[in-house]
Formats: sequence, C-alpha cells, structure tokens
Amino acid sequence: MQFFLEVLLGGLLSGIMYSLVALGFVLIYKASGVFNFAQGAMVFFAALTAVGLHDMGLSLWLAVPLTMAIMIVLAVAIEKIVLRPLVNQAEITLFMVTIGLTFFIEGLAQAIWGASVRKLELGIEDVPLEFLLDNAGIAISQFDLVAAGIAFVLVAALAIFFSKTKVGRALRAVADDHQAALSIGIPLQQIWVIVWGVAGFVALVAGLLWGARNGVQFALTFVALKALPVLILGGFTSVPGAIVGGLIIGASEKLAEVFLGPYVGGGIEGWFPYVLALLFLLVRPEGLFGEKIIRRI
Amino acid sequence: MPATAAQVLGDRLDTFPRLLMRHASARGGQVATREKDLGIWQAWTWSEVAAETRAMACGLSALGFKRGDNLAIVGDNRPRLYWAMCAAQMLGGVPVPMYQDAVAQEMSFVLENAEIRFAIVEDQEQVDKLLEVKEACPALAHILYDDPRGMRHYNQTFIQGLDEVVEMGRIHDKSHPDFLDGEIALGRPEDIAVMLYTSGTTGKPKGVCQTHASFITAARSGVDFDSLGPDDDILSYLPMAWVGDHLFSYAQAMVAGFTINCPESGETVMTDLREIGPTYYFAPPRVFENLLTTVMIRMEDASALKRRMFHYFMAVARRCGAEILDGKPGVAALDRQLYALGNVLVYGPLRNVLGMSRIRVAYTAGAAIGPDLFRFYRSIGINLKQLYGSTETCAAVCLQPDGEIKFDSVGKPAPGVEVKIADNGEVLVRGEMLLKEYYKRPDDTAEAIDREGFFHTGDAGFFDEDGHLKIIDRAKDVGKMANGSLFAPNYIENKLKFVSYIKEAVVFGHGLEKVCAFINIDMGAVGNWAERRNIAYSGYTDLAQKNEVYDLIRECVENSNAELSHDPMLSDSQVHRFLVLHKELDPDDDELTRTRKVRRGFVADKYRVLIDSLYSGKQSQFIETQVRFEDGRTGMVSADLRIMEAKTYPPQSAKKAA
Amino acid sequence: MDTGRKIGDVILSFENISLSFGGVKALTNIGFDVREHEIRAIIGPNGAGKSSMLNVINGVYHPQEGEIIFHGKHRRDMNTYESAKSGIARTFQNIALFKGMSVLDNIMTGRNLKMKSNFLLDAIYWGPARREEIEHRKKVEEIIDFLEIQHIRKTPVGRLAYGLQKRVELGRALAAEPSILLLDEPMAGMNVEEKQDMCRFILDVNDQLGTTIVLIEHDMGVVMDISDRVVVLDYGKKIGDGTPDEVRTNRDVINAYLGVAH
Amino acid sequence: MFYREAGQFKATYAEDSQIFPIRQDRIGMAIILLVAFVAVPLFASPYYFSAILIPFLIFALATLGLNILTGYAGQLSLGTAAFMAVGAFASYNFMLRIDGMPILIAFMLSGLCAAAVGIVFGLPSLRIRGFYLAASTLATQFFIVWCLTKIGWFTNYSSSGVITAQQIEILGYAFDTPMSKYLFVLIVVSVMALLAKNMVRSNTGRSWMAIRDMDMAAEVIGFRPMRTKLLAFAVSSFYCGVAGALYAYAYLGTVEPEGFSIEMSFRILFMVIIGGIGSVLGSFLGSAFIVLLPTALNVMFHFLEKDLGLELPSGISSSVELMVFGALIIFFLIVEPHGLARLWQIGKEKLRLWPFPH
Amino acid sequence: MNIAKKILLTLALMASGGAVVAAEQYIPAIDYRVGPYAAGGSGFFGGAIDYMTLVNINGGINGVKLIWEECETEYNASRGVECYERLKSKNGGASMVEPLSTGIAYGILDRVAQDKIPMTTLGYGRSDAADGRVFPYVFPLITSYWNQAAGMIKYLGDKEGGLDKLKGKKIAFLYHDSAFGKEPFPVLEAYAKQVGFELLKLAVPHPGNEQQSQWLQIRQAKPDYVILWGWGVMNPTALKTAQRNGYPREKILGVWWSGSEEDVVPAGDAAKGYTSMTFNTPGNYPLLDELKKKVYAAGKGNLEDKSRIGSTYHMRGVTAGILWVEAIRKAQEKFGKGKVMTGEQVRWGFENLNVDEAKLKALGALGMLPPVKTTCLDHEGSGAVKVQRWDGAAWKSITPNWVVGDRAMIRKMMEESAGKYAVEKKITPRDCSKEG
Repeated sequence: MQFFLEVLLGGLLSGIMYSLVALGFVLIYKASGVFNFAQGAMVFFAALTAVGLHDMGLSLWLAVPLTMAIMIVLAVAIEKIVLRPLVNQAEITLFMVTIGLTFFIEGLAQAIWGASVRKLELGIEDVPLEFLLDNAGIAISQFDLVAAGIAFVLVAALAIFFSKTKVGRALRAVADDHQAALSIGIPLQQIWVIVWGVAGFVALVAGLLWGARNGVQFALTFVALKALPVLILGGFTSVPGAIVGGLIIGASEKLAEVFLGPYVGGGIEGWFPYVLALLFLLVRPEGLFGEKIIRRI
Repeated sequence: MPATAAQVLGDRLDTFPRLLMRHASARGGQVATREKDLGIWQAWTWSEVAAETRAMACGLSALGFKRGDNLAIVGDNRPRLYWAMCAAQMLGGVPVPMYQDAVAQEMSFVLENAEIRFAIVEDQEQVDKLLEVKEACPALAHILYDDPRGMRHYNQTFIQGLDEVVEMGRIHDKSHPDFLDGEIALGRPEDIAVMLYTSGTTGKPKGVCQTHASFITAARSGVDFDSLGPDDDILSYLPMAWVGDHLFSYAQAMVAGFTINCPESGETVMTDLREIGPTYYFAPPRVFENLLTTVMIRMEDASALKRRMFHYFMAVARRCGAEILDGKPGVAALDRQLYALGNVLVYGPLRNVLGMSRIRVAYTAGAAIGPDLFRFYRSIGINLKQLYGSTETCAAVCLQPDGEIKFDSVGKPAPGVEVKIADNGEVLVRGEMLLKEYYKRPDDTAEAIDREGFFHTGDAGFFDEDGHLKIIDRAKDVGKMANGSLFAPNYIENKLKFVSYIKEAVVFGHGLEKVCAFINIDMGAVGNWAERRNIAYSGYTDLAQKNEVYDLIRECVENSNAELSHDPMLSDSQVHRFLVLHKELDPDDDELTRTRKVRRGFVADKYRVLIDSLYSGKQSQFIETQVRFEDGRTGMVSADLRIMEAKTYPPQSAKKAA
Repeated sequence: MDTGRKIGDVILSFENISLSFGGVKALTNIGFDVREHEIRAIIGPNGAGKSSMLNVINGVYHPQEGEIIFHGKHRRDMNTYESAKSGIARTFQNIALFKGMSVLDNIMTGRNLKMKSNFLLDAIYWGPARREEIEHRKKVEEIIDFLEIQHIRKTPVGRLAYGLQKRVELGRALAAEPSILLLDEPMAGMNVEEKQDMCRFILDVNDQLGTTIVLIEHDMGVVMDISDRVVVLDYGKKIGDGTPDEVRTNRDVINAYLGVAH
Repeated sequence: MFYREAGQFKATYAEDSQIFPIRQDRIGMAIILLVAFVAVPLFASPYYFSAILIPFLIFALATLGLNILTGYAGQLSLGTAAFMAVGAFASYNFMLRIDGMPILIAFMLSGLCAAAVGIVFGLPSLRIRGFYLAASTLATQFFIVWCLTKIGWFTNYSSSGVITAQQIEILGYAFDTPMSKYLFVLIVVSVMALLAKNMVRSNTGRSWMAIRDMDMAAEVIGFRPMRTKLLAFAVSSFYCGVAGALYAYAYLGTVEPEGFSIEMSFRILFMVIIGGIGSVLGSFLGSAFIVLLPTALNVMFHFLEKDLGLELPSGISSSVELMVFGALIIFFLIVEPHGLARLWQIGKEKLRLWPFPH
Repeated sequence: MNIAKKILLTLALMASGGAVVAAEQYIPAIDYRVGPYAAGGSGFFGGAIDYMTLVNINGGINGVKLIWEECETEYNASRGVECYERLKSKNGGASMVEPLSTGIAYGILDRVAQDKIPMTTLGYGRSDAADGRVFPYVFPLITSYWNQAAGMIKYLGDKEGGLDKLKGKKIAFLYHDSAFGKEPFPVLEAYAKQVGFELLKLAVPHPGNEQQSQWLQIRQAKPDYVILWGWGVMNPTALKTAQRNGYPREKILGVWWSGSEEDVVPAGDAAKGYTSMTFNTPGNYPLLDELKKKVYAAGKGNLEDKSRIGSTYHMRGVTAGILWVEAIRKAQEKFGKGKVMTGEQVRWGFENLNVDEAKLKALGALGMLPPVKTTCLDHEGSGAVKVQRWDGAAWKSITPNWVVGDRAMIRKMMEESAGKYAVEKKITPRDCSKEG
C-alpha cells in the first residue's frame, strides 16, 4: 500500500510536468485552432537560450527575462511570416507549417548555441524529502513539489488572465468564434502574437523545469510526446483538462509500468498513456473537458 | 438495303436522298453525324443515318406526308432535324427550316405562307410556340417532337413523338420494302430541295426555293475547290434556317461525305468546338470578331512577361504570318525562324485553345469582315477565307482561292458562276446555283432575275485589277454626295466598325457637302481600355463623353480617313465631324433590326437635331432620349454631346498613279 | 407511365413520434402519413422541428417514443443504411455535397447502393468494375441532362453557385432512383428563376418517375402550388394536416404561421 | 503550351473516364515510364539506385498508403511507420518460417498482416476524428514497435531484435544489384500505384471521399461509415506494409524495430501534405521532395564550403541545413497550401490554356 | 527556380564526383552534429578528424595524406545510407567507414561487404560481428557490447572479492528499450545462470526522459547494483531519478555510452561518485598535448569548444583515428608503402592490426586505450575495458588494469550467433586458416 502510494504520488508529480508542456499546446489550439507541433521545439529553444545566456555569464534573473523577450520576438516573427499568409487555411496545413517551424527552430537553436548538452541549476535540490522518507518511507522529490507548485501558479495565472483581463477575454472570444471576434474589433493578428507569446512563456517555464531535471539538450523536444496523450485525454481546448489529464496520465502510466509492466516485459510507458487516452476517447470522443462536438447536417 | 439502294441509285447522284444512299453503301461504317449528348460524342454512321432517315421518311409517309408537301423544321442543330430534311426530300417533299429563336408570331407567317401541314420540332418549347399559332395556321396537322422531355401531358392527337413516328416508319418500311426506294427514284434534280426564308430588311420574308441541282452544284463546287473529303469534320452550330448552315452542314456534307458535329447546347459551343477541333469551319464575321475580342481581353489579364511575348509574336505574325500561310516568297529567313518559334509559343497554343488546330479551311461570309480581323486569323496560321453569296445563290458566288487572299475582296467567281457588274454598280450573277423562284411570289422572282437569267444581288461592287470582286455596299444605299462623288455609307461604317473600340457607326453624306458620323463605342473594349488607364466611369453615357475616349475615337476616325484617301472612288467620303452617341443603338428602340443592321432612316429622323448640329458647326448639343430597358420599362437618358472634328487627307490616288 | 400519377396507398406513417435532445423536445407526439406518389409538404416556422422530422424518416435521429410504419412494417426507428437501401433519398437544408469531388462524381455517389463492384475489382478496373462504372455513368448522364447541368459536369462542386449546388444535390438524391424523396428546403436562397426551375424538376420527378416526395419549404406560394397535402408543425407539435386549401383555412395554422405572412 | 486538346473528343464513357484523358498526358506518362524503366537503368549510377531512387519509390508507396487513408478517406494517422514495421517483420517471418515461400506472395501476405493490424487500429476512427484520431494513432506506433521489440518470436529471437532480410529471388533470379532491386521496387510501386489510382477513381474512392467530405451525407446515401473507414485503413495499411517489406528487403537489408520510429511516421505525413492531400501524383512528388531535399541541401552546402570556400563550423552547417529545410516547408505551404500536386495541376491548367492566363 | 537550378547543378556535380582518382587516402565521415545525439557525434568525429589532421600535419601515413568528407545523417538510418552511398565512391573510393550509429551500421552491413569497404563499429553494433569469418568487413574494434557486459560482471565480481561472491546478489539491468539495450541480454543471462545472481531487467522506453516508475521499482527491489545501459537523455535522467529516489549512485555502473561528460554534467551533483565503463583511460596524454599544440594552436581543430579536448567522446574519436591510421599503415606494409590503399587492402590492415604498448607509447597514447591485436577470427582485438568514476568535475579511472571478462565464453556465444546469421543469410564462413 505504501509502495502503491509512492508510485501514485510520483506519477501525479510527473503528470504535472507533462501538463506543463501540454498547456502550451492548449493555449495555441484554443485561440487559433493550430495544432502547434513546434511546441516541443519551443521548449528546447527557450531552455537552451536561457541556459546559453546564463552560461555566458548572465545571472538567471537576467537570462530568463531576456529569453522571454526573445520568445516574444519569435512569436511576432511567426505570426508575421508564417501564420498571416496562411489565415483561413485548413487545420492540417497549419499543423504542417508548424512542423516546418519545428525544423527551423531546432536548427536555429543548435546553430546559435551548439549541440552540446548543458547543465541547468535552478537552485532547487532534486532529492527526496527527508521528512517523508523517514516517517512514511515515501520518496517524494523536493524538486517535483516545487515544479508542481510552479505549474499550479502558472495555471492559476492563466486562468485569471483568461477570465479577468481584457486580452484574455478577447482570446476566449477568438477561440469561440473567429468571425464574431473580428466583428467586435479584436485584431486577430494581435491575438495570435499574444497567444504565441504566452505559449512561448509556458515553453520557457517547462523548458527550465525539464532542463533542470534532465539537462538542457535536444531531447527536450521529446517532452512533446509526453504531452500528446494528456491533450487527447484532457481535450485540446481545455486548460483544466491539460492539468487533470496530466495527472491522470502521469499516475496511470506509472502504476501500469510498475504493476503491469513486469508481466509483459516492461517498457510499456511508451504506449500505455496513448492506449489509455484512446480507450477514454472511445467513451468521450471530445476528451475530458473538450467542447462537445455536435454533428449537424 | 444496299442492294435496293444501288438499284435506285444507278449512278445518278443528283438528289440528296441518293447521295445519302450512296454514302451508306460506299462508307457505311464511317461516322456521318455526331452529337454531344449525355456527356459524350454520340456517333451515327452513314448506314445508321440512312436507316434512321428511311424510317423517318416512311413514318412521315404513313402519317400522310406527300410529294410536294412542305415540312417545317424548327430547332437547334440536332442530328434528327438534319435527317428530317432528307426524309422529307425522299418523299419528294420540301423541308422548310425555320429560325428556332423566332417568336410565335414571327413563325406564323412562314407556317401560313408555306402552307405547312407537318412540323418536326426539337422540344417542348417549340411545340408550345406552334400551339400558340395553331389557330392562325389551320393547315398545321402534325407536330412531331424530337425530345420527349416534358411532353407527357400533351395529349393532343396531332402531337406525336418523333420516336413513335420513326418506329412506325420502321414497321412500314419492313412491310413495304419497295415503297421508299420507289419514292426516292421519283425524285428529280430539278425538284425543289429546300425552301429557305430570307429575313429581308424590309417587308415580309420570302421563301427562296432551291432545287437539288442548284444546291448540289453549289456544294460540289465548294467541295472541289477546297478538296474536302469524308475525313473532314465540321461543327454545325449556326441556325439551320440560314443558307450558310444549309450549304455547309447539309449540302456539302452530303456531297463530300464529311462528318457533321452537333454541339450539346448553345452555351457549350465554344467548349464543343474545342473538343471536336473541326477541320472545316464556317462562321459569320461576328463570331470571329467576338473570339478575337475575348482573346485580347483574356490576354490583358496575363502576366506582363507573357503579354509582352504575345504581342511580340503577334507583331511577327502580322509581319509575315499571312505571307507564310500563302506560301509567298520574300519572307526574311529570320522572320521565318521567329514565326516558327512563335508557332510553338503562341500561334499553335492559340489555335488550340480556340479549337482551331485542325482547321484546313475556314470560311466567313454574311457580312464584311475587317481586314485586321481577317489578317489576325490568317497570320496565326488559320486558313480563313471569305466567300460571297446569298440565299438566292446558295451562298456560292465568289470564293477566295488558296494563295490569292486579298483582305478587302471576296475572291473570284466560283467555277460555273458568271458575275458581271451592272452600270449602276450592282453585282449580277448567273449560274446553276440560282434560285428557282420565290415561293408564291412570281413578281418578286421576275424582278430579281432578269431576262438574261442574271440575278440582281442588290450589292454594289467592282472587280479589281486581279479579277477579284470587291463589294462596297448595298446598291440601294449607295448615294451621291453634293459634288457627285460616290457615297457608300456601309463601306465607311464597316471601316469604322472594324476598329474594336467602335461598335456601331452611322454616317451621313448623301446629297451633302461632307460626311459626318455618329459613333457607338464598344463598351467592353473601351471599358477595358479605360480601366487600364485608371479612368473612372459610371456607365455607357459617362464613358462615351470622356475626353480621352473622344481622343481615342478621333484617332480611329482619322485612321479610317487615311485609308479612304487611298481609294480614288471614295476619297471624298472621309468623315469630317463626328460625335459619340450617349446611348447604344438598340433593337428594342427600333434603331437596329433584329439582325443588328442600322435602320438608317429611323436613326436620321430620331436624331435630326444631332445631324443638324454636326453640319452647323456647333461644338456640342444637348439631347434627351427615351430608352426601353430589358424588363420593358422605359426611361430617359440625356447628355450634352460633344462634337469633334477629324483630320481629313487629300486624295492619294494622284501620287499612286505617278 | 401513361396518364400521369395516381396517388396510391399509405406507404409511410408515423404515430406519436417524440424526439428530444438532452431534455429539449424537438418533436412531440407527431403523427401523419405519406401516400405513394404524392407530394407531401411539411411546413412550420423556424425551429418547428421540420428538419428533425426528416432526420427521423431517414434514420439520422432515433425518436425516443412512437412508431414508424414503413411498407406495412411497424418499427421503433429507422437507420440510415436501411432507409437508403429501401429507397429513401434526401437533400439537406445546408447543402451537404462532397466538396472535393466533381458534379459527376457527386451524382455517381448516389448510385453506390446499385453498384456491386468491390474494392478489389475497382482496383483492377477491368471487366465488371469498368462495365458497371460505365453503365452507371450513363444513368448519371441522364440525370445531368434532366437537371440541365451539362456545362458543369466536371466542375468541382465547391466552385458552383448556390442554386446549382442545390440542383446537384437533388441529382445525387435522384441517382439512387428513390421511391421516396425527402427535400429539405430545396428552394431556400434561390432567385425566382431558379425556384421555377427547381419546381419544374420536382414536379417532373414526381410526375415522370412517380416518386413520392416529402418536402420542407418556406416559400408558401410554392408549397401551396405543388403539394398534395401539407403537415404544419409548430414547436415540435403538429397543428395542422390536410390539403393546401384545408391548411390555408385552418385557424391554428393561421395564428401560428400564415397569419404572419398574410 | 504543349497541350493540343482540340480534336481529342470522347465518343465513349470508357474514353472519357481514362486515367489520362488528354493524349499529351498519356504521352508524357509513357515517356516517364520509359525513362524510369529504360533510361534510368541504362544511365544511373548505383548511388542513385540505392541511395535516392529506391528510398524515393518506397517512401512514395508508403505515402500513397497514407494518402489513401488521410487524403482520400480523411482519417489523419501518425502510425504509418508501425504498419511498415508490421510489413517488414511479417515478410521476414513468412520467408523464414515457410520453406520455398515466393517472395511476392510473402509481400502480399505481409501486406495483409498490416491490413489486419490496420483494421484493428482503425476501429477507434468510428468514434474519433481529426487531431484526436491522429494523436490516438500514435498508440499504434508505440504499441507495435514495442511488441516487435518485446516479442522475440517476431525477430526469430535475435538478441538485439534486429532482423536481416533474405535475398529477393524470383524464379531463381536474384535481385541483388542496386539496379535489379530498383527495377523490382519500381515494378511493385508502379503496379500498386495503378491499382490505387483505379480504386480512387471508382466507387471505392468515391466512398472514401464522401466520408471525408461530409460523413453524414455519405451515410444517408448508403455508404456505411464503418465499412468504408475500415476499408481505407486496411488498404492504406496494406500499402504501408508492402512498403515496409520493400524497405527491409530492397533498401536497408537489416532493420531494427526502432528504425520504424515516430519520426518516420511524421516524415511520411510530411510527404503526404507537401505532395498534396488526396493525390496519387502528390504522393510521388512529396516523397521526392522530402527524400531529396535534405540530400540536395547537404550536397549544396558541401559545394558552397568546398568549392566556394565558404567556411562554416561543421556543426553550424548541419543546423543551417535543418533551418533551410524547415523554411522551405513553410515557404511551400505558404505558396501552395494544397501541396505540390496542386501546384502541378495549376501549372498544367496554365499550360492547357496557354497563352491565356485562365 | 534558382534554388532548383543549383540543386540540379550540385546533383550533377555529385554524380561526377566518383571519377576523380586522388593520391590521398579517403575516409568518408558519416557523422551527425545535430539532433538528440549530436554530443556524441560531434565529439567522436571531432576526435577522429583531429587525429587525422595531426597525422597529415606530421606528413601523412608514409607520405600518404588523409582526406575525409563529412555528411550529416541526423542519426537517421535512411539518411545514413544515402550518405554512405554518396560518399563511398568519391575521391577514388572510400578506404573505410564508421557510422557511429547502430541503425546506420545495420543499413550498410550488407553494402560494405558488397562494396568491399571495411566498417568499424567501435564499441557498438552487432557483437557477433567480431567473428571475422562471417563478417569479413565488419570490425567491432576493442570491445563489443558482449565483452563489455562480461567486463562489467567481472568488475562487480572483483569488487565483491570474486565472481562467486556475486551469488545470491541482485543486479538490476536498466536498459534503453531498443536493439541497443537488449544486446547484452544473452551475456548477462548466461552470467546470472553461471554465477547465480538475480538479474532484474527494467526497460526504459525511448527517449528515457521519465524514469520514475523504473526507479521506484529499483527502490523497492533494492538491488545490490544497477547496470545502466542508457543513451543520451536517459543517462542524466537515470542519475537524477536515482537521487530523488535515494538510490546510491556509487552502486550504479554505466555502459560506456552512459559514461561521457555529456551524460553526467546535466545531472550535476547527482552524478558525483557514479561509475561507468570506458575503453579509454581518462587523463592527459602526450598525444593530446600534441593535438592541442599542432592542431588547435594552428586553428585546425574540429571541436568548437576546446574544453572538450580529451573528453570521453573526443578521446574515443582519437582512439578510432589511431586504429584507422594504424590499419592503413599495416596495409601499406603489405601492399606497398606510400601508396593509397583500396578498401580491400585496408580491410586486411584491420584484420592484422597489432597496436601494442610500444606502438602506443610511440604515439604518445600509452594507456589511453588497450593494446589491440586482431586476427581473421577475432575482429574485436581486445575486449578490455576500464571503469571510471565521475568526481563531479572529471572522470577518474578506478581500475589500474584493463578489465577483461570471460572471453572464452563470449567467444563461444559470438560464434553461435554468427553461425545462425550465416545460415539465415546463406553465407559460407571463411576458412581462417587459409587467410594470410
């Protein structure tokens, strides 16, 4: 039971890390209907830029805001050069263009900062909480708890941003109906820049946390793969969905790997979340919090 | 059937039914008729056509159609309507093709005049029209329709499907196998083969009776002239009642045995033309003109590079294209190379998109064709030629021989045709292709054909030094100016109208000191021209009065003046002053005939005030005119019309002589 | 074939049909019948449940209550495949053509139930598959001819004007050679001329092929002109049923609907 | 410009519904085939065969497979490489375990295995659409590769999970040179492309497109969504399976399950989209683009460096190659969001109407 | 339009490239410098190219200069094959090839035999390729995975005070779930059976950036040792996750792919004390000094980041360079000094390598790599490994001598496996007694 609890908690905390990445996808999809395949590349780019600047001697307090500025420049550039000419194109085309973007960003990141693996210390120790370990025999990483905290703060901030600020409400309007949004005078271009900027910010946070965990390297782009089942489960358009989905995916994949894996040769974490999400979708095709798809004829 | 057909025929190919039977036995498997229907080109071989025609003839006969009866044929170019002509001829009857777009009242005259008992029509629309006038034409006893669509509830006994009749005929033919062959055998070349009504600018239409002999002669001379054969294809899209279509799609097809192709519908003619790619083509100048206009307009939208390429090679073609087509020597080697390149890049593709890649010979007739227009087609390698003729002459008086094309003449008299010019300039014609008579109009017949057997065409013209006939105007329109020199208004008007910017022109000068003109601009061409120059305009009236437009038109008028100055007989007819009318001349306002010919007298009366101003030297004149809109409402248009002087040139003939 | 149509027996009838979506009632206790060869109109204001009714007829929606009697068989609901199979074809209020295909292909799809070929034969495209394709092409060409859309035969439907799209959609439905044709606002958004054409086509279909037609239409003039009997729905309830004249004088109908117009 | 369509009229429906109704297209196609079957084998170097042409053809086949599913039937999938893996490993086992198994039959059977797997993993498509479906197909990708890694039987208990393809031999003739392998692949791909074209232009294809364009309407006129979608999955997977078998047998020779990675699935999806959704021709164009472009860029950068003396640090040139590749994809999508096939179609229309612009 | 033209132009150039015959020994460098494994690719090929540059600076191999051409594979098998095919016939033909990628190595396994170009797979690829009778053109030089796994067990046994002391112990094998990770299974299983320890196999799905569940299992099973058979991001993640689950890193022993600076630096403190295998003894050598002096000082160094000189991957690349050059040198001894060797001749050189301590000393690399002596039967040539420990700043060797496992047992397994391959591929193994 104690072990079960440990696995469960560990899973939930991992799940939060997935949610963090999934959040970036959700933001962009929600506001512009673009399935942004480049989110992983953005995570990589953001983390690498921050660490690169840090390694050049800047303090993290300076490097991170500077990186954020760069991410905003990137968002503006993407909107101007890539998205604007493709307004009103099919979803799949926009999806594809983000794949082109992925290559470009990956190449850019490595051209600027090189391909070597870098270390990132955020000053949070990644060790089990002694208090818990001693008393309950459960190993819960300090780092994971901090990361979870940051993730929750981020989600809360986004929730407030969406519901309380003018821009946020505009974003929601755009998500609901492009035409309507345009007709009440919200410039779509501006919205896209903001949304890609915010997604860049989320990417930066995710990149820093994941980078501190595993090192800042190309493999950061792979975290996107962890986020996909979260998206399916939580729905492409729901911020809470990304969080809840992440928790479910994290916990269940760990439980499956630990308790089911040994019987089938292990390594099932790669596909288990997808199968889980798939089974879930069969029951609820629009995801946990996704908007119900009404088939009208 | 071939056996009996052969018996009937002997060697005499002197009537159309015999020609058909001959084709059926000589090339029974070859395609005689095609029609775009249900998405594909349905084809009938000569033997199938012969069988269908026989059946139709037998069916008609079973319904009581007799030798000497007239058969009205109304509809678009449908294979069965063509066959119906031959079916009538088999029985010794006379097909009377009628314009399918005529309204019921217009039809009733012909129906009555020709004492029509039988009518074969295309579809419900035509049936309805006939029913409308049935009261007035009590003789009309049978209406047979080709297309059964919508005909289910017409339960009048005198309305029958052609299908039924053909089926009936098949049975009849089977039970009386010798009947029809006998009927065909009775046919004589001097029988009337067809009756074509001429619209006529004045008075009631006249039925022109043409015999088998005259049409076959006319057709044969054309076929021999251009060596047409069974492998040729023609697109049959002109009204069947027009002599041109009858000559090309019926008579010549029967003589030469080539394939006629009926388009799917009026809207799809251009597409169908492109699909079929005929080898032999006939169209009035208006069609060629519209085509050229679309070519030019479509090219305007092309990229600058392509446009430049197009114009460059069109210039090359203008320089040497026609000469190369005529096989004339003296074309520079470089030009030949350029032309070959242009053929790959422009002319070939252009012929292709126009559907004219395969054309060996194309003819135009029915009205004068502008030299520029004519030259354009010849220069891109289309062997376009003019012919001259009328309904009364089976449309075959003069033809332009290959290699001797002059842009302003209609060619040399066709073989077996005698042409002479009367003292008053009128063109007189004699030959086997002349009409037998005007139906039930002995007076008119006598008036048209003089005692020597010459037919008075009503056209004024002259032979040039090479023996080519040049038509200048209708004889009755030719007048004299105050100084006694020749005034040929149509000639001048046509010259003006050959410029694409000018749609209509009316010139005045008979009995006057100098020539003045009303101009109608071509909305499409001038509008396009204006748009390219960023000239904003709100409509025809506004555009017509723009200074830029006036300048443009003046240039056109002056060009035409310059050309006229070269002509010794007409150099006095140069236009001195002109104005651009504030409205388009319109048949709805009775200013034009339905065939878009200017009603000179009417216009002169209606715009008297403008004419006065032209001759009084005023610089502008206010006018207000009532117009009728398409939906029947009327309204007023008014404008202050400017009047402009055009430069004239001294006669050039003196120099030329020197 | 000869002397026009004869209205036959009841082939389809509904009893107490009720349909709701998550608590919202779309249809309540609807009952009416359709006779063979007739033109039956369903009218009513927006949101009256007309389209829902059509969707019940061809099995897109499954009513929670009621009974459908089709060709004498009692059933709770229909399903799309079976209804197509048993000769019910339809058009849609918002044109539901296959945008990526040409007019010809769109109409060809209408013949799918008559085609026996399978994907293997299709892949080889030789012999039976090809013959079948050509045979059905002929039928489709007749429909194209009937609807006078020859000139747009190979145009992708997405590029066509609205009125023509409606016509193509009718063509697709006709391609199935249906015994019952459901038309959902076939003339919506058309100009007068297009409406006249459409009317003519509908009448011709009914007349020449004997097809039973169930029609939803807003244009009262058209409905009263061409239909044999009319059902009037309002807020999911039936408020009138009868010949155009009867309906025209029905008090409830006048109050609910016609009253606005006249 | 080269089109001379005047006079090419159709007198029968058979003529009208040919794959290439225009004579110039038929001639063009004949020339292409002649070049592919005669000229290329005569003149190309082994490098072209084994490094360019063979992978190009194999990926074109896989792209065609995915295009059937995504382009024609409208079901977005990201599991293509997995179906290729099924094909590769299935044919390996058929060849290994059944004595005297003819290779073509083995390929067919492996295609059928892939089709069966495709049907199973296509089942969710009955309820799930769009990106949800796409992301779900990743389950296929990961699960199948995992199975092949985990279950020793598939790899004949090779310690590392690697299989080595047997030689291609038909009626005693061994296809062992690059050229003969190329011809073998070419024949297979040509035949399958023809079959695919036939399917998509007949009722089968119409049923797919109907489901894609408007599934509700398709259902109402009698197409059965389940059957249609699953058929698309099956046919698509069959194509991918055969492509996978060719990938193992005619291209790499030795393959590991991880070789059929998600990156490969994505690559094939790029090919579909860049080439043109719902186009057989597009499958070939897309494959050519994605297979050739990185190579061409690489060669070009080497050219720039070596011959123009443009010295770049070695890491940077690789990165810049990647950037240019990404930028080109973006560029092409902006120029023509419907892919190269549409670009060709527009070009062809222009040529047909030449000298007119439209 | 312009780009297309250029591409065509370069394609044409590319096709004609093969015709030039050069008086230089040509080695294609099928490398990867972008993507997830870029660190390994750039380090390894950096080292090899640095060494070749040095050889050229020193006058080449008996006067024959080395040339090389790079081609980016992005670690993608398909692109690797294209690179190989493109580069193999350039400059008079490749003398050898080294893809540093299991996938690409598989993709060109048949091709190198056909093209008669020897392929080295230093420390990766098929272990059974060491059997030169079946794989005449493949050289898994120094140590294959199997010998390395044997060395690991040997080391652990030594640590416990004898192999038999491992009996009853529990060893967790945490591996990258791929062909690479599964390669040592037979060896480990054989040892487990022979020695009697419990082997706990734990798969980490690619890419391995999440290992919580595996380490929880380890935490619960409490194994005595964990063998980490990882790659790329999996390594720092393993160390970090070990730390957060409180597993002592001193008990983690990594494969050499888990033993580079790039693997431990991102893990930070979590890596301090972690041990891994290597076939280079970390440290400084006269050879490295020479590289810095002659190559880097002249600005001809291949690494952008000079601090990486002497790093694990770089040193491994230098090692590869030494072996390549020595193989060519050996071939020249037989086929003519100062001549350019063909691929087949170089193959002979690889098969008759004898890099002994004296040779290494002469090169200034004594102790950097174990002596290598290959034969027709044995394409591996050594099988020796070392163990190194990360002290937080650098790797330090902790085994004074080279560690060698049960080579006889491994040899037997290799021959069995190679035999099976030969049967499947219908290859008749060479008779080594006839080879000169």
